[in-house]
Amino acid sequence: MDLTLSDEQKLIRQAVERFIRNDYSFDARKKIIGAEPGYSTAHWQTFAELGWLGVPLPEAHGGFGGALADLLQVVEPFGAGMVVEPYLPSVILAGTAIAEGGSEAQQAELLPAIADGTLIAALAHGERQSRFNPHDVQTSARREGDAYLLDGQKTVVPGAPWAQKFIVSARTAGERFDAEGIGLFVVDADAAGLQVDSYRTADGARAGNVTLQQVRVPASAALGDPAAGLTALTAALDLGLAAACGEALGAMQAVYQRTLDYVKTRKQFDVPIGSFQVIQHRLVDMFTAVESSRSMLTMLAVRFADPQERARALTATKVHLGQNARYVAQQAVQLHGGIGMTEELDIGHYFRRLTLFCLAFGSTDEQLETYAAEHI
Amino acid sequence: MDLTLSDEQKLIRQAVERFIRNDYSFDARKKIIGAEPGYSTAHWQTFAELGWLGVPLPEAHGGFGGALADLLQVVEPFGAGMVVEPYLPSVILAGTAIAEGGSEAQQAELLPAIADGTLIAALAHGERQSRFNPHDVQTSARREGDAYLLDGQKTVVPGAPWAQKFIVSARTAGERFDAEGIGLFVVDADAAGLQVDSYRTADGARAGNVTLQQVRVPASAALGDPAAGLTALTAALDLGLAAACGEALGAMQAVYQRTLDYVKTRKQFDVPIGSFQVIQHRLVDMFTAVESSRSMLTMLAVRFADPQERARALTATKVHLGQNARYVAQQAVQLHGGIGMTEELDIGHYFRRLTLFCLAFGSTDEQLETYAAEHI
Amino acid sequence: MNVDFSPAELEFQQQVRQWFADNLPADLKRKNELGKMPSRDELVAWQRKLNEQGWLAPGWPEEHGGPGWTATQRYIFDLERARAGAPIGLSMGIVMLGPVLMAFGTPEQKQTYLPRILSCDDWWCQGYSEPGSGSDLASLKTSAVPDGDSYVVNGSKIWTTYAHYANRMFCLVRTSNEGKKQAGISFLLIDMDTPGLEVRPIISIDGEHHLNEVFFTDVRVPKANLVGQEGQGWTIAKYLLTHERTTIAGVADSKVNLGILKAMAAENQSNGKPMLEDPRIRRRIAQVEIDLLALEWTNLRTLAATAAGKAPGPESSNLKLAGTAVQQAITELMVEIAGPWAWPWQTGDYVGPPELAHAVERYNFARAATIYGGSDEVQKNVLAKMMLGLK
Amino acid sequence: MNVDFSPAELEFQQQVRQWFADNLPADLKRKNELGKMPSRDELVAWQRKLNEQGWLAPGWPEEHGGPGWTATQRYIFDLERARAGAPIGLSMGIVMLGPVLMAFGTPEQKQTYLPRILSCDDWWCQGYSEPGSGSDLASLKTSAVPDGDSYVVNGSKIWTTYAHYANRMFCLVRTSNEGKKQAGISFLLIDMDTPGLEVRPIISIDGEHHLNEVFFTDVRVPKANLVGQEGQGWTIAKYLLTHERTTIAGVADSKVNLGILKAMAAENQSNGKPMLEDPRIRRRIAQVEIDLLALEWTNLRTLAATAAGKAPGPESSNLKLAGTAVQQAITELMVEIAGPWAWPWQTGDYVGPPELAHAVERYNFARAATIYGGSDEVQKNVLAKMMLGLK
Repeated sequence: MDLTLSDEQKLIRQAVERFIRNDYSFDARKKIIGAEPGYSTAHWQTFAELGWLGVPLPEAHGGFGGALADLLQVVEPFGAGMVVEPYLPSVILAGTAIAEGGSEAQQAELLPAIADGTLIAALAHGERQSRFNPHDVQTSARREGDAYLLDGQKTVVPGAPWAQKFIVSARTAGERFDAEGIGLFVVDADAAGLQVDSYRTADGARAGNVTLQQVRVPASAALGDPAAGLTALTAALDLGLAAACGEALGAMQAVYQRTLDYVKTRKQFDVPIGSFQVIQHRLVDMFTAVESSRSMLTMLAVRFADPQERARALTATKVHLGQNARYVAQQAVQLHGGIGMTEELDIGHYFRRLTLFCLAFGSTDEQLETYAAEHI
Repeated sequence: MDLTLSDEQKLIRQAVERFIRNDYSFDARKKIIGAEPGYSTAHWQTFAELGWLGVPLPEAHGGFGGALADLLQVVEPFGAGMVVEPYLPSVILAGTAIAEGGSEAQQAELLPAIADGTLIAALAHGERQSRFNPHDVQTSARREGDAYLLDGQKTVVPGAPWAQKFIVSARTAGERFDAEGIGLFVVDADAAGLQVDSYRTADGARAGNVTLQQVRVPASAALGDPAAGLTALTAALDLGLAAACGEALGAMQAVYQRTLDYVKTRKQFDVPIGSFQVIQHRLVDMFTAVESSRSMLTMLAVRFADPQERARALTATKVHLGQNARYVAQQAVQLHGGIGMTEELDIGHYFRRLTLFCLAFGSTDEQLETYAAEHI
Repeated sequence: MNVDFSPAELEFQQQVRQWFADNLPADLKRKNELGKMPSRDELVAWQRKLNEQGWLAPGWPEEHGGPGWTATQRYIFDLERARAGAPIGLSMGIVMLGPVLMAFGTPEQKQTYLPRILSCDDWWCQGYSEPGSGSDLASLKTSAVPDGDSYVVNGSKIWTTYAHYANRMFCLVRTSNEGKKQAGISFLLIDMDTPGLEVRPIISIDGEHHLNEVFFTDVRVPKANLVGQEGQGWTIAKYLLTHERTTIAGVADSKVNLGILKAMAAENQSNGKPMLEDPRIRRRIAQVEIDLLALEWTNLRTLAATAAGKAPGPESSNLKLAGTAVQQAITELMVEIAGPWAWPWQTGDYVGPPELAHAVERYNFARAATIYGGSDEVQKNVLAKMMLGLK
Repeated sequence: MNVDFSPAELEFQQQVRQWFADNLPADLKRKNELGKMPSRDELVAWQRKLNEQGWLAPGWPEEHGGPGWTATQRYIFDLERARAGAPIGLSMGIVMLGPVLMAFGTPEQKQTYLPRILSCDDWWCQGYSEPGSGSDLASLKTSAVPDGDSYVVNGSKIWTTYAHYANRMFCLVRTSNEGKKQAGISFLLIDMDTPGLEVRPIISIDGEHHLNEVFFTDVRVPKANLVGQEGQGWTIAKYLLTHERTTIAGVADSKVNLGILKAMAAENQSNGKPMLEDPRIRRRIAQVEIDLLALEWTNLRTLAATAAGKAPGPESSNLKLAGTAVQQAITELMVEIAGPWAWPWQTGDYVGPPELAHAVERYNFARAATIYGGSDEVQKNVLAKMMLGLK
């Protein structure tokens, strides 16, 4: 039994951690998100040069072919730094959808560009009514000769303002909730009839609603079978959730550590508040929450590749990290007191990011329900 | 707005409290439950003489005609004393079933005897498979001429070993879960074909399983309509639950107070453990749990008589008291440490009694589910 | 036992309900539903309307322009205010300073300031907390040094709610470093436009500007602005803390917000069905509703004790603890309902369903409830000491 | 990363599994399923069988008659032991005294006692706690005064598990009142049949006799029974506390008990359906199962660190905290499933479904898990100090 990192994993982790430490301080990040376009193209270029954008992508197409355990070495420090660059939207979500659903030609065209940072793509699958259910697709793709006409609205698409291409889920057949009949289509951001309404998101990044009105794409824009896109979509969402858990662990560790440091120095009634027993026990509970989350993610990294185990392991991980992230984030604010409630300090930003994590890909509580229904 | 007790309520409460203080110490109780028959016939006589056995029963039949607010003045101190005498089984459950379901003649025959303590009755409605659902009746009552033949088994009947008469729910028509077709029958404990298997219960009292094999009762043994007994049964269970909540509040208050006293005197590391902040906050949470439960019971006392409000108010009360009773009982044991784990001290007995309360008439969690389904 | 309101109280309730129905502006109501703060002008206009009716300061006696209501009437008024969808309003002058001046102020101070609170000509903010003082309020350092007819104030205050709207501040300052730290504190009234006083905004994690830092550099304050005696500041502050507050639990507003939560769940779908039909959501709403019901009756019990003449004690700590827990639980459920619509940040009403778009802001802001006004931890310390006798 | 067991380990696992299948008596298995303690004779017979196989003391090195297993093998063994339905057994001699004697005992002490532990000719109990000492172990008062070749012991011990089964006790006694209270403590071996020693039963709230008080009145103990030096008792006790324990989290048994819980839910109905089909029950089981999965992997991480040569630290506090929480949650759910069948008390198997009839006993007994062996509160104090550096 060996749960230590490989040398390769250690190297990449150290590199990402070094980047966060040196180039992605809270103040540096604040400048990035306060200006346009809302992420750093320079950093993105760095990520590409250091090979990080290729970690989960296939070796045949410019990637590293990494397993989840490799990917976690990138996303955990990213979570600790609250990185806003579109790693999850472009590399993980769109990248996986293409790698899992696309033909060799499509992969060869798109993946190297994602890996070298020249292409930012985004996965547009959510809709006004769908919440986190990828089956609930009302956007339609109607075949017309050699083309498809796409109609509908995709909502809350992370990275949308920056995307040059969207991977859009749309129904080619069947009824609203059917698993069959969903296709994934590669659509240029500047396609006629496509409009992006962009906004900031609570975690400091950006997203948008993508409206498609009679958007015409060639039939070749379908990633694989235009009626069987759900497999690739699910694979993308699975890896997306796993990576989000990794980011959350990084953020939890960071916010726990800051809280621990704070209670050691912050004085009230002439003593550090860390000398109060209720504060001490609270910190112990936070520590336990972080370490237990790390254990669960270790489990996930081991089991993720096993198709028999993946869904169960992933659901359990989301439940556990969601519950612990909520606790750690809330207590971090509580123990920081007033200063934890301000925009000025990083604590509140971790809080917002972890709040969204608790919802991402299905809320903690929804995932618990899923586990109860399907996995006990 | 006036939430204070009436003079009459104060008098009865003081009398019950005085009885518990003077005659129902933990040691005195231990003697009672350790010997046969497992309750004190002398105390039972006292209860009768002081009028307590008549509190919830109709004035026309030897009772006091009291409202829930009156009954609470009896059962709260009873809960604090962990009284094992069959007040709930005989007076509240069987008494209410008779008062709500019986004819004038049946009431006139049975209720004065319950009120003066000469008759102990027990409500036998649960079955092996029914849990707390009074609709789930498999015991049958088959009409044969002027009689009914009862067959089936009634399980976990509180007070069964002491009962001279049972009020038995049995199906005269319909299928297992039907609300219609359930009758209530008055059956003598010494009826041929009736067997009681008695046992002690975790809360120090006694109960039994009642097996009925071809037990013949006259048709006049049916309380009211033999196909519509559920109304009276429900009324009995409603008042039973309300009274159980009152007992639980009394027990919670007592166990909280003992824990508070204990942490002030028990020393560890040369100081009273009540000087540790985590212990202090735990006591505050226990205090809040008790006071909040008292508030809920105040609400119930006000709303119980309103048929539109009763079910909702009762369910909410059970949920709230159940959640708080669990917390208070667990923490009382935890804060007492080893000594709280022993038979010798009263703490563990309160713990067991409150554990059963959490289950009584449908568990806390089941009641929350009911509230969610029917009352929001 | 009797919790029914008397016929006179019921009539009063009807009167209040009708007045709100007739007078509350629709846009103010809408902002309140979304958990958004009205603008200064909106609030002043609304509070002046309340004052015309004589209802702006429910807790004030008639001699000072209040309605002279009983505790029960104040409870009813707050119930109806919330039910109507009206904001609580900014209450520093009304709830905090008013009672202080009535108890400790000179005749001149009362005459000058009380009417201006009611007319909304003065907007008061509270200068208690300082950087570093937190829950240990008595450790405050802002100094007021006598110099002729004035005090010269130096130091800074923090977490000053709506200081950027206020023209006056009442604050605690240190006039002596001798003896116990509580003994050297005085209660001072300061004009916000005094030279040397500077207000800097603090943005909260809901993205809004509620709070400020206030800096004093040689700010000269007339000695006539001292309330009570020099060194009496701590006594005055404590007087306010134990001052009866029938509405600290926030029951009325939580009931309204629970209704909003249910509406959100009814109007939004999951898997093609209204979320309010989902047993999972119903169970969580049920839990909050039951907790709120218990809280309501704890509040009623306290009110009944007050009505029966019992002096209010540390029960307000208990009510605040339970009340804020319910408030936070409601906002947390709003975020759960929002789901993907929790992402858009401060997009106002133009992206997604507006209630959902504001859910995260409300959840974030509600975190303050267990920090300000004495954190949960401090409240429990108080209860352990005062009610349980644990030292 | 690799959590697979090696081929040799997998073969070991198979061997252990097969041995348990061949050797575990059915009635012992059944008692264990019901959470009941076997009798002394049953346990001795079973432990002797294990010892014949060389597996009674998994943590002992080969030179003292142990199997000399790695931490991973011990983990696997415990996994299979639990899966087979075998009880943990009484481990005071094996887990506690054995390692102490190996580290601190004289050659004579090792030679005398270690073989008798393995042969089950000696049954040891532990005399640490005293009335009043609780979690503040160092405050113990039982005195051992030198007198010729003996110590004369006076005082009493409490919470002595299975003292009524034991023929020997290792205990902490006070040999000096000088200096720090920890410094005057010594580690002494006492025969239970020594004159002046009396054992009185304590009945626990599960209705069973697990615990005892032990009274010493002028009990003469040969000085040869001192382990280590006079005054070294505290060091020895602490050595045991930080002694690596791969199984303190109780993962293996909790997995088995979770399986029993599911079977209980599958076999019992509510509203005519197996309770295991009720989403409410499923959700609660899911919560425990997920918590247990996380615990299992925390345990594996600790094990991997041990295997990689890292000295075990205060992680055992963490594992105990989380492990006992899961144990209590499982028994609490058993009570929920039991419903009305929670009422019958100690009726054995003759009333109602036996698993359900024992549910309350198990729940009651499980409360001890967060009290004994360092309460939750003490564990958190330890973690705050040792891991987080909070003082």
